[in-house]
Amino acid sequence: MIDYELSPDIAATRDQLHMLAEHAMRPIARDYDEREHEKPWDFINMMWQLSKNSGIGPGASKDKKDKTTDAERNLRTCIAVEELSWGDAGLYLAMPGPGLGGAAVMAAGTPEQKDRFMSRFKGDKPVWSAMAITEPGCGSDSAAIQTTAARDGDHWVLNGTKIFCTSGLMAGDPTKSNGFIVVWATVDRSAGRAGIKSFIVNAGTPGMTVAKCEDKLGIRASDTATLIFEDCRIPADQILGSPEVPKTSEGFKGVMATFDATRPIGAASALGVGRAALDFVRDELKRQNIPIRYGTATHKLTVIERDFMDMEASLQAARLLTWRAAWMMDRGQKNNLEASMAKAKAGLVVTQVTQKAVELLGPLGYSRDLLLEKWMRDAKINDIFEGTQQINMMIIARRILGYSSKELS
Amino acid sequence: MIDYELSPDIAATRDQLHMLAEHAMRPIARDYDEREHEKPWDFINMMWQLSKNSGIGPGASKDKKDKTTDAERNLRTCIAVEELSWGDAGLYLAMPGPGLGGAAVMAAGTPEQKDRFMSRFKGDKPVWSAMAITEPGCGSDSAAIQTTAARDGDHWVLNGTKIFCTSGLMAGDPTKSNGFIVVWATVDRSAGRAGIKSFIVNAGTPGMTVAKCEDKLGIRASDTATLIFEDCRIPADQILGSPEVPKTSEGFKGVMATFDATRPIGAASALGVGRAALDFVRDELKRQNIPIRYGTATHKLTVIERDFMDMEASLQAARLLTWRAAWMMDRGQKNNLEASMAKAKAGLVVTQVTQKAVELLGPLGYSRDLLLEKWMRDAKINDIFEGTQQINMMIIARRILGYSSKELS
Amino acid sequence: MINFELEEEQQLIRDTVVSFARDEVRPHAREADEKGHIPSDLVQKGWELGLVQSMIPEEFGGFGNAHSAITGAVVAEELAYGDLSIAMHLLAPRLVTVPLVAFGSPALKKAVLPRFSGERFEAASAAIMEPRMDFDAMAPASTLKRDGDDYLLDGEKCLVPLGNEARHFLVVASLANGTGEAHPQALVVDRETPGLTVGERERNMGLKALATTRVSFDRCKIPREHLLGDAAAVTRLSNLWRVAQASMAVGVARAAYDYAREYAKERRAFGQAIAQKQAIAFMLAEMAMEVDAMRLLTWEAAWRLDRQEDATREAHLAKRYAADMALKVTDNALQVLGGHGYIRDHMVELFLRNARSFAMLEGLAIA
Amino acid sequence: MINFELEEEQQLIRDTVVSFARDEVRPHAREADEKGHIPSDLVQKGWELGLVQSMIPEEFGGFGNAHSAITGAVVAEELAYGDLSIAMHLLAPRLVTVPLVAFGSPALKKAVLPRFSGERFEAASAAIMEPRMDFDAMAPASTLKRDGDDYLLDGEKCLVPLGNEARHFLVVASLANGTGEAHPQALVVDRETPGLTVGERERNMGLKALATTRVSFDRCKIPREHLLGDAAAVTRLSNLWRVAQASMAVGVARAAYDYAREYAKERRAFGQAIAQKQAIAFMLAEMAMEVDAMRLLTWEAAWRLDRQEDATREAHLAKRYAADMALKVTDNALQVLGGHGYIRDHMVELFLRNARSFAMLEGLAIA
Repeated sequence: MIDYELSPDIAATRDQLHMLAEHAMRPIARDYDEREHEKPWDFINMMWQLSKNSGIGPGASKDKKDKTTDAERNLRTCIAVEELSWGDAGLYLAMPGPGLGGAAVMAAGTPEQKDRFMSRFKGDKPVWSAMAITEPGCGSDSAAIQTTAARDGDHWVLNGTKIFCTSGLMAGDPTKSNGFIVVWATVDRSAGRAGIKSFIVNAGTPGMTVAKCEDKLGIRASDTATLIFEDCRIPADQILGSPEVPKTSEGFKGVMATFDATRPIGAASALGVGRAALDFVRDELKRQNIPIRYGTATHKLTVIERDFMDMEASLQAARLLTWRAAWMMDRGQKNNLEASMAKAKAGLVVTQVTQKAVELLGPLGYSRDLLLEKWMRDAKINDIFEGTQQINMMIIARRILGYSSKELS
Repeated sequence: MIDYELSPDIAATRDQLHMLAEHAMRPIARDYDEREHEKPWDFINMMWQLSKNSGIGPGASKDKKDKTTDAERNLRTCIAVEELSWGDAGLYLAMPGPGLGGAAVMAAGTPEQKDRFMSRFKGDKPVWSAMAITEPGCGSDSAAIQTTAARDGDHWVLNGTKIFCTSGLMAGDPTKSNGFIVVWATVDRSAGRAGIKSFIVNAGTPGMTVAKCEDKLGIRASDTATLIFEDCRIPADQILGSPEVPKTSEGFKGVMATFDATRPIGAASALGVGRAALDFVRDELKRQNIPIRYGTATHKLTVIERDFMDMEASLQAARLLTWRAAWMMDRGQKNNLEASMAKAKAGLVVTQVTQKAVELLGPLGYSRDLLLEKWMRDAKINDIFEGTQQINMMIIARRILGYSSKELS
Repeated sequence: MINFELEEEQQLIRDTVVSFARDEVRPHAREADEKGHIPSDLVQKGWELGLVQSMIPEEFGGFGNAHSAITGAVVAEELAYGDLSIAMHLLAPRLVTVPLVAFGSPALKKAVLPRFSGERFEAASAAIMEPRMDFDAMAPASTLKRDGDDYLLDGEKCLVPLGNEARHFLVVASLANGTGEAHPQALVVDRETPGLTVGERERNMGLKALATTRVSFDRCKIPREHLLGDAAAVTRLSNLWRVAQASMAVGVARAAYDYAREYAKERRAFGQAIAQKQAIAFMLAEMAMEVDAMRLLTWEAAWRLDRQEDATREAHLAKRYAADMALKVTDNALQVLGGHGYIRDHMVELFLRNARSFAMLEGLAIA
Repeated sequence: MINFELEEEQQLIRDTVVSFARDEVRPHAREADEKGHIPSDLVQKGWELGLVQSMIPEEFGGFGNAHSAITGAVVAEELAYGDLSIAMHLLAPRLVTVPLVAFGSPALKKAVLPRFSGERFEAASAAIMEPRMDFDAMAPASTLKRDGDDYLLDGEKCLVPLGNEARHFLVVASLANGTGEAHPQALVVDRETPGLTVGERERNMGLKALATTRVSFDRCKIPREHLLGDAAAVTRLSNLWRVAQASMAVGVARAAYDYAREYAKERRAFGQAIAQKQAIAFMLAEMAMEVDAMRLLTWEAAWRLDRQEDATREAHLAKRYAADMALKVTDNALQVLGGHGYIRDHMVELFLRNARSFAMLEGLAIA
């Protein structure tokens, strides 16, 4: 039966996290935007304690065993992530926890691997994990990965360079955390996609170095690292899934399936940033007694009213696409199409909504005295990372047309 | 020196044609939209006389020898076509004259051919010519043309089917006029583009039949014909350009070059329709004392004001791109890039402007009691014919990137 | 708890309407548009789906099902997927029955509702729109004035569906209260009312198969029991219109998207299906995405209405969004077909003409 | 007679500015943005181009060239192509000199203009914008009141370029006339005027290299000869701003387009240059088309101004169009670069931040 109301349990999580976002994130958001590359350790440690004790936070829900929660785990995560990103997207991304790396382990790891690598997220000190896919020579084209993994006795030997690795510093530098990086590498370049496997590399593994953290337009509280692998040796059992190279690229599809779970989360993060801007504009209009007259004929509206309504409607459209994708995942349905729709729409909408919000506020919107301009900078990443706008449209197109990546590229 | 003012000579033509458009075209525009497939003979005959006597009309300027006029022939044609299309795009397209077929002869014909085929446009009875390119199996992909031209002694023998031939009925049916059709056909299918030649087929040539006239969304006063060629024999000297099949597809490029001259004209026709809608909305707003406050801060504008300003600005942008493309042609500069920009922008803009105009007028805009809804239907063809939006973007992209049709398709 | 799945009964209704739209409605769509006429046997078949009778109380001969805006949205989308004009024709009776069941006086219900419980299609209509650029459904130029125990109705309406057949019209007019302020008031008007004149059949760009007329009211005497609730009733009714029209926008957009997608997979150019070109493929992807987005927004408004909550914001935003996107999607669909899209041999130009109506429509269907 | 070609002298000026923008400005753009500082020797080099001195009458030590909005538009576009902040810094003196030459009293010209005819860069500024959401340059909240033979200026301004260096400010305030109505009045204010306070350096999303401040006026006594013409003067000045800012929008958009195009030809994915993908290629095609469209609209307004005609409509539309398109083009350029576009190693994120300013800017440059 159609129902647009969040379950009380999720609504409670949302409200808790909203408090947290408002009181623990907003006050330091500007600081860690200006002081790029500095880490908000107090916030990090607080979040770590919180998620361990109260089960708050996106990482937490995964561990909770409580049935009712698990039945809506993905949706719950989306709601949580929207709130945290409403607080600050950069700080949200900087939060410790399994993140994309953990997601990959959960999706493709053996029970033993899950146990071995996920357990550290229950420790006392904050831990990060990250996923390293992009390379200087390959952006959206994951199949072109150059990083190699060669079998040598009981080890895999990794060589190559990874860039744009979110939280790569925190997950890969042992002085930061006892984390790990899930690295995509090819065991057989001639096999193309089929040859691509993912490997778990622990922080501090000799041969892996964090070479650089990027200076970015936004989400500056979160590090975006370059990782270099030089004869980096890891135990043979740190490959995710089978080492066999299948004839088809099914294996690769498996790896890609991770994104069906993470794209709605990425979309939810985008929504948080967009809603932050929308809420700000709404409050400002209220302060100036400028009404938004819903139900009034369009030709009677002011430019501000229509812009606001358009922002509101498109943001809600993106939110509902996101909730649907998460809801399907929770029901165990394939959501590859819907997840890409959510990500594509949310990325585009929040880019437009935040850009428009800055315009509506005029000089105030453009000033770094307010957070609006920051949200515009933070928002744009959602059009790009975890699958660009174009990549998501490509996935949607392939699915609705029933085309392979050969038939439509 | 930068100058945005039309020369007095062209301005005079524009004003004459505006009178004509307002008093001879507007009154019958609705009629020939409703009575699809009927021909406005009175209008046609009047236009024919006019263009012969006073040199008014797009066909006319081509014949005028007066230097000052010739120096701006393409621009003058664009201005003329915008006014006539402001009157009615369907009636404009239905006007007798050289049209696309004549343009091809002028562009690629020998002096003898020009003399032989263009002279008939100086006669007493209205004459049409048309260009037949599209086939059931090929739309934008001209290189895939299936219609064949086989040499047989002193003749070419044409076989194939052409569709979407504008004025194909008037130019191809001898009971309508002593016209001709310029037919694209391949003399060597294996040669691809290089094998494509254009041939002049006189109205009534045995083996050519006008099989059908399409029922369309708009521009209904103009016929869009299907032509069938069955062993249609034409004299060997009715090929345009050389019969040789070059190694490269230079020859084809030559044929395509015709469009550098015709695309700005197509764009100008689009502008006329868009301006008709814009003028109508402007007058209606004036009638209701709704001001358009230029120079006022955006946030103080009403939705109607901003919509109107956006329509006005984008239409003018398209007009200036069109004028520039024509102006370059008049100066003998290559304008392949600029002509495609003009056509792409104008086609898109007038589609949007007319659709928005219908919305702004509400129930009145949607009613067939007014012409707005017709202009919206007429406008859409400009996104499609003589190179769709996509084809023009493709041409622009190839030119700015320096790509061949192989490198970017 | 979030759930985007229709309940079983709603799915059954949808399945019925889906096949009716596919097998009966769509095959007639083109001819109905060209001729400006919908075959009466098709209308009768539609009637027999029970979409009108279902939520008329049993005491008045109906099935007595509870009214559901979501169910109404589903039905509206699927019928409009078949054809917008035919959908509006078939659902026109609801323009009177739904408001009556919700806000009608016992006497009026008793007098009117039984007419809609019969075997044969019974036309009804709504006279909401007005022939003016500055029309605002919530502040109509038509007026209702107190006249003793009765009221006097004056004004001119347009885009009145089935104006020639309908016995009863739902009307919204501005009712001046004591203080000189006016609020929109809904009422039911009998066509026999002296002063009511039904005009000529209208001619519009789209909705050509739907027989709409102008209707003018000249000092029409309206008994007080013909009034439906107060201003709040109009608010709820207008939100029900918006939901129905937004749903129809989804249906038309989806029809265009499906048509363009199948065409693009068949049609070949440059040695491959045109759908294999990014420019086309991404257009189709956007259409698919927006069709889903439109529906999700619309159902949210419907869901609120079914909870008897105020849904003005949601319904307004959903209707605006759906109207804009329906235009964009149908226009892009035509673009995908290129020259063939401009020809009336294909359906997309019809979808575009119909889609252009949504931005201005008020009260031509009710969920 | 229609002509889109610059005259020879304008081409020469453009060529000079083009190479200066390429060789001197662009290489400093990133560092200037990061440090929020423009090297003074670069400013001095820019000064030596004579862009300010050129149209100062010879009697005041200038070259005495006639003012041309088209030439101003060309210069503004090309400098902004190099970098927007640096362009605004170099052209800031014109904010006072151009209005002064056009509308200044002889005394004021004599007192002020010679300062701008020297060897060294002389800063000047305009205090037009106000720190409010509902700012309207034509109806500023700042007020000018008659006070005996003088006037009193009150108000707060923001985004005042070179506020800390400038000796003179062009200001627009609302002047109340007898009838209680107000019209915008332009005036020149000396920084030494009692009551004038220059605030802190501002911090904005873009324009980071441009040193802007707030400036507040508290009962500043303004001699009558410091007023520049009447309301018509403000209209012409505002149209000159719009042309300059529209031209700068063209410059920034073109910079982003060129950057993205070259990147897309280099960058390979899926076995070919990403520019060979329709999705990217068509984005670039649209950028190229819009850059030309923006410029053509802007030059039309400039051409009208050079004919001393009212160009309010053309300048307003050109500025709006250019501002919208500059945002779209720079945003798409970033999209073409994908992740690399989000990194400050590349220029496009800077172009985007700067482009976002155009929609709200008034009076930060003058053609």
